[in-house]
Amino acid sequence: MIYREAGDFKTSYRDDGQTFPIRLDRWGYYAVLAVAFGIIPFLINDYWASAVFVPLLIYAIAALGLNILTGYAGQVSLGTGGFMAVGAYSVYKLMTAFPEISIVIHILLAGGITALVGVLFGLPSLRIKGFYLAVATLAAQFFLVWLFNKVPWFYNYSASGQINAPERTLLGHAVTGPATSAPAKYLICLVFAFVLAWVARNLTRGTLGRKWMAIRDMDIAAEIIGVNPLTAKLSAFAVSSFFVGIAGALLFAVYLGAAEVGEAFGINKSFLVLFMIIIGGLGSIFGSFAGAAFMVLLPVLLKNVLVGSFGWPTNLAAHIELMIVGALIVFFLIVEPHGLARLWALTKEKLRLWPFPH
Amino acid sequence: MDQFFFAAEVVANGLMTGVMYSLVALGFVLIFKASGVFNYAQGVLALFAALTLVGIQQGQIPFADLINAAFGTSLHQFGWTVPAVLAIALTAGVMVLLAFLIEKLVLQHLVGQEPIILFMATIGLAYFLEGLGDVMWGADIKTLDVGLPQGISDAIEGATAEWFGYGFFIDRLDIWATLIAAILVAALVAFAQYTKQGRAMRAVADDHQAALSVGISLRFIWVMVWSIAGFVALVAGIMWGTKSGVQFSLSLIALKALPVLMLGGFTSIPGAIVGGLIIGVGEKLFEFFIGPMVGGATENWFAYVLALVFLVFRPQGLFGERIIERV
Amino acid sequence: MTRMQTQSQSQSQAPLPAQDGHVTADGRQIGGVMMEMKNITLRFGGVVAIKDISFDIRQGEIRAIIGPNGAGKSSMLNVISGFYHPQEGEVWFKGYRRGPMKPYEVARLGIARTFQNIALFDGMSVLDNIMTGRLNRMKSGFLAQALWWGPAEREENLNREAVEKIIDFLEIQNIRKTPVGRLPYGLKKRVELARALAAEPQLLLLDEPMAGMNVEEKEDMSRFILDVNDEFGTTIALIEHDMGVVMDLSDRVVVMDYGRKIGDGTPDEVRSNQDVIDAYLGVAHD
Amino acid sequence: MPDQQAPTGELHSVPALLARNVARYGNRPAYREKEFGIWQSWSWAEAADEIRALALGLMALGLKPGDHMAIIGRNRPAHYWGMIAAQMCGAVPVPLYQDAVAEEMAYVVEHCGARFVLCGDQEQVDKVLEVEETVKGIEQILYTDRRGMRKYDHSRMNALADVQAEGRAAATRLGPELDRRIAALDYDSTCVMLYTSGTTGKPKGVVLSNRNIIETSKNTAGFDRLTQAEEIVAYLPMAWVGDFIFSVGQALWSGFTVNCPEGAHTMMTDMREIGPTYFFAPPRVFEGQLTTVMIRMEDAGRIKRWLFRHFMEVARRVGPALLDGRPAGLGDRLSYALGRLFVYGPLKNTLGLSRVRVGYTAGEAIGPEIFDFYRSLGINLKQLYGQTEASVFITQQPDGEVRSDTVGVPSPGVELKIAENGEVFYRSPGTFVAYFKNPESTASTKDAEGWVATGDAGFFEDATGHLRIIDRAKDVGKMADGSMFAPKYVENKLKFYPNILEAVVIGNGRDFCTAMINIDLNAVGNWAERNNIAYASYQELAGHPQVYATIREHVEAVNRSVAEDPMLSGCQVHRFLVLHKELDPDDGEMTRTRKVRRAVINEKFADLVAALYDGSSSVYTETAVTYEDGRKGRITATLKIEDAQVFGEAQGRKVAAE
Repeated sequence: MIYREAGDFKTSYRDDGQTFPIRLDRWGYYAVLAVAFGIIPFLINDYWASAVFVPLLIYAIAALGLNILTGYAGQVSLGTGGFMAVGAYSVYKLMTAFPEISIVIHILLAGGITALVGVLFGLPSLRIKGFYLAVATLAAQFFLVWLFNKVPWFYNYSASGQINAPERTLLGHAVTGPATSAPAKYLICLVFAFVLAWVARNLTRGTLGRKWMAIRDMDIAAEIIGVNPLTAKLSAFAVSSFFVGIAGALLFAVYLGAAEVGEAFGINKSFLVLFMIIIGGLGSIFGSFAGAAFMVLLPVLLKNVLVGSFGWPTNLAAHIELMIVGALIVFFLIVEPHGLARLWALTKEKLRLWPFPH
Repeated sequence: MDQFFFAAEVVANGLMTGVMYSLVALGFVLIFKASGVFNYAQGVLALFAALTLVGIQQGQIPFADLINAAFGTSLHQFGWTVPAVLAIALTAGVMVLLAFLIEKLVLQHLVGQEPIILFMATIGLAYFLEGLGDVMWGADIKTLDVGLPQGISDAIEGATAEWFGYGFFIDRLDIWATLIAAILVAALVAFAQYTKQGRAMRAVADDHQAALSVGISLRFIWVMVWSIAGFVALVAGIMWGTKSGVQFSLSLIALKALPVLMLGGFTSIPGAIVGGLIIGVGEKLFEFFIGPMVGGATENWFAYVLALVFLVFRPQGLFGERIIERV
Repeated sequence: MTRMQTQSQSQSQAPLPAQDGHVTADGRQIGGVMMEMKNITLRFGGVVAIKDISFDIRQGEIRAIIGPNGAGKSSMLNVISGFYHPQEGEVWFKGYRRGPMKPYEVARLGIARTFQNIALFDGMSVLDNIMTGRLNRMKSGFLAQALWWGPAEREENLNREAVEKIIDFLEIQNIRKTPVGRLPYGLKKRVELARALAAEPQLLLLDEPMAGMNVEEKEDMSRFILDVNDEFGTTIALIEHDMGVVMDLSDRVVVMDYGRKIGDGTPDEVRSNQDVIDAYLGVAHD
Repeated sequence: MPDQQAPTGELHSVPALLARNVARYGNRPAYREKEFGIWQSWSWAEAADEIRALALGLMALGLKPGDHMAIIGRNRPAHYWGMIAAQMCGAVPVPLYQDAVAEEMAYVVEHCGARFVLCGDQEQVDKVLEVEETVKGIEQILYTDRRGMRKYDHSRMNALADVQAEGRAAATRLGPELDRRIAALDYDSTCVMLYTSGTTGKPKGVVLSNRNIIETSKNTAGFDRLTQAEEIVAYLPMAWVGDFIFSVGQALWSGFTVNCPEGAHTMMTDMREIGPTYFFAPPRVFEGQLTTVMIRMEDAGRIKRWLFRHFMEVARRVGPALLDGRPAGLGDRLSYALGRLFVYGPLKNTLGLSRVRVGYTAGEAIGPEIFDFYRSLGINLKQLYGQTEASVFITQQPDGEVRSDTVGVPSPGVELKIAENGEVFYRSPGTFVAYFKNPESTASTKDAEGWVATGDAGFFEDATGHLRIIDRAKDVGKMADGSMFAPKYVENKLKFYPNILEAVVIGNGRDFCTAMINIDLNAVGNWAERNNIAYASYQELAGHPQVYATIREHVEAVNRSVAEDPMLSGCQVHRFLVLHKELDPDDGEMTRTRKVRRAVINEKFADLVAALYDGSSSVYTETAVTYEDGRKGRITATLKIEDAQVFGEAQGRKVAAE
């Protein structure tokens, strides 16, 4: 309906291969960026930052990571929480060990370290497939959590066993620690999310992405046309973990500020992120964001309705939320197993064909 | 010498825990064989069963909190208590009903989806049931007592002390649990092997189409296996519940069934049993020997790592069929 | 297209033996031996799938392996493609003995194949599927890809160009961006062929390319196979149980039955071979 | 570009225009072609370079001034270049219909004595080789698409690319000679020769000079203010004069871009991608599009269908007024704006017509409903009237004076006069030089003062000064009772119904009119599907009682409207039948431009005609057909004949007739 594509033709493969080949989509994309970078930072307050935007962006990064592994490379992982913990503790150790070095470097390094750990736990994927692998990744989840719990070195022998993010500044603004302003939190997460999403898009559109998808869709055929499963799978684990690690680092350093591995990075985190990509849509960058948004906004909404409007006790609300989330996931899987991304795509198709049905 | 007896005692305890694992794992296997669904919710089923049991037994009013919140009432108890046996029977009924609902509302609509989707669905289901259980019966930790004997068995301690000069500490509950579990396992195996429904179930497991063509009703089979799984969950719930109180962690313990399955293979009943025992003994021994050196609590992960390492060398599990790759 | 040819030539590690090269009736150059199977025997546990078979494939020819169902054709193809490793016998490719290799290593030698029951990547578009055929020609580094820098993008577009030529060649322009999942059987087969061609293979293996096709589709496919061999000079080895089609297509035919080789030669020679006739009683018409 | 001749002041030849465009629009796109998934583009400079290389190559192969070069293939830049290159060498390009069967091709090639033939692909080459068995004199065969050509004997056969390479190599050697030949071209040298698929007899070669083409292009480009910014899609047969004027004449004069689709099967998508600003199509294309629109809307949901119907109603009311800049109420403007958002905009977009600034239809009368449909969408669709002998343009409609029943005012530079028998005569700078090797028909068509008979009957409306065409002059006959018989007029009315593809009305010198009807398989088939009516073949569907019923309704509706015009009310259709096969150029029943050949049909279907008048209710018939692959065959059928209700005083006469 809103699409006017006549006269929007491509004279080079470059134009044809771009991320948003349709003019209107391109404009929409730029508009969103403009709002995200140009407007929100000036309006945002602490509530919106901590309730919606910051977690949304951070989880979007994690979802991107898991989506690369599960959605694109077809390797199911239930260890996301554990890997986020790796990111968090790496960044903590780095921050405290080298206070003078820029936090950004630390966060990136944390991602790198997580990538290594990811590869390590990814090795079995060469032999194990499907559920077996999914369950195997639980080993990562439980082992890592246990590890950070049991080895005091990781939390610098603090009595509480917690880790606390010291204040670090970027361009003169505090981005970690209690003194951090809402816009600062938002912007640093936004920048990371934006850049990483862009990288994810680039990787998935090109050679590596095709290798991953080939492995996902039919590993034997992939191998026979010349894809080396070892490098393909491990690279997926590495990249995925890098993203997840950064998400973990940001979650701890920027969002939570203080964390106890058990409850911050428990198995539930793994499932949370998994749900994000299921509901958002496997194998879709947009889906990662949509899913994150959904899973972040839903509780906020329910809380506002149940507690805010009805004034029910929070714990009851929490349980009902649990039910609703569960039900919604089942519902989604039944009506659209391919998630919001697919719904979006279908709507777009309809709009492009309007007024014709097909 | 004592060291040896310690070890022996640990093994004994491990075996008993193992039987419990097997019990939960059986639930998985049944459902997986019959409907190809990898039922993550099995653990939560156990939790739910236990909660329901306690609730009925203590005459709680279901959804009390919700009702109170909604209408400002303050209901809590019916003011009666239900005898254990009846309560168990009722709970079993509830589980069957649940099985029916699950088939009707979820599985039916997911026929033909990829396994991974079904798996996800059961995770969603798990969330739902957990929430439901809490909303129905309240989230506080409950003590479950259906009259199973508890505490260290003096008889065994005495006897062993007499024979080896070393008294084995073994909880009566564990013994009972082991016995009941063993019986249940035996019963299930017998059921699967010798009854009409059992054979139908295995037929479905082997080949859906074929089973359908010989006039077996898939839906019936599914409801049945889920009911059985529910019942198994109930028993497991009773055991764990009695042992360590009814609380969320219960569903996590049930997660242990996963590595058990990986060892045993998703489709093998004996696999589930043996796997359970191996894990049970393995983690206890590991905790006993290695635990102290690394700060303990290794049960949290040992099972998974063991399974993982094991799988790397034998991807199809202990009893799983060999996977031949074809093109 | 010529460009593609020269490329694939330049890859060949060993100069081909020039001897006993000849020219076919329709003017195609048949060169020396490209691949040679020496006394191949393949077992699965106790079952003997292939028993002591030897034959060769010449540069530029269309070589068919035929036989009734269960004759061991597929196993043979899997041996050639390196997916199975024979317990006995030697596989020689372009003057080198080929030891046990990983399938993807074989692919990098310039051997591509299609599958009897289509093995496309259903989650990807036709274009992407065909692009996967060129993965081994993509050399740009990780960072370049991550940032979609010059090299990565240039490479992408160059390969796209090559792929588009194949799309044009196989006349599948109008389904370029369709997800393969939605395509009818016949087109899927064609896309699979395209994917194999995209690798610019020196040896192309076709596993029952006509299986499950109607007459028109078979005609199309035959035309394409001939064109491929003709335009790119690709050496083709195909297995097929539909004798009729094969005879029109191939330069030389190996006939298998119960894992044994019961005939080898030009279509006419094979046709007149008594064992073959016996083996084919009843199946000749399918 | 090395060695490029300077633009000459006098724009008296196509090559001169090309040179001018290089100088003026050097880097603007001149040609685009959808190939390998994207639109390959050539700027004027690049195109000129290619063309020159080709010309040099042709010279190297021995193309001499005065030679004829036949060109057979789909619309591709290379083929347009071929035509221009041929002119540069002083030769005459002769584009042929690519779907012509070998015999037709043989006649033309022999008649013009082509030494060179440029073929699109293997298929065309094979035809030419077949032709060569009978026709001598073809010396060089060139082909554009290499596919499958490797095995052919190349002793006198070359790929276009190779010819160009050779030309580039020979640039220094042959360059000067080429420039001499280009310089030698003037306003009177032949620009192109086009064969008219005359409605009767063998095709005639119409010789058009540079003056014809360039003057016409200049005038008409001015008429519609065409600029270098226009985009056109070249998809109509290259052998048709219209395509030559639009894609060569006007394109080079105005310097706009010619876009060639990937192939027939991707036409619609390619059209949509390009979104032409200047668009020409014969009525049947618009009919076809409208039909598909309607069919696709049938499957739409209730809301969409309602929106569509509602806003199309609004459009019919308001659209034309807005388009012609006439005043319209605020409410109307508002709902029209809404309509543009919900229906017209998207619709034009999916049809690829969003950007059309000037659109033309011609060749036959277009149905008012169809015409108004497009107009009401806000597409500036206009009618023109013309023919090959006039380099297309005789009359055309100025913006704002557009009506479906007229063909507009004389194009700039065209004089018109109407003979007493109503036949239209014209004289213009576009008037053709002569019929090739055919002085007598030249004389019979074009008199000493240069007046040319159009063969169509028509008259000027006093009010508007617009020309109205009734029918082919020779087809306008008299019925037994002396009243006027204008079959085309009725046929067009019939064809305006989507279900009816073709109609042939008979009745000259008879008591009453009858009709043979071709159903539109597309529309009727879809209708059958939706009402799940099973049918095995075209023939079966055509004979289906419900189909007959529908067609009868259409016929009677037409009768009602014909009855309104006292002059023509005699032409109402009393009896009709639905033909068992589609009228087909391959069977000679129509021209390549899909004009009905009455003589052929009357003779071929004599038995049917007889049955139509002897009152019988069904007739058994046997017909020769040619299949796509050229094989001949016979089909047999028993056709029902039905009566249709007639109106006005015709009713009485009908009774009398029976």
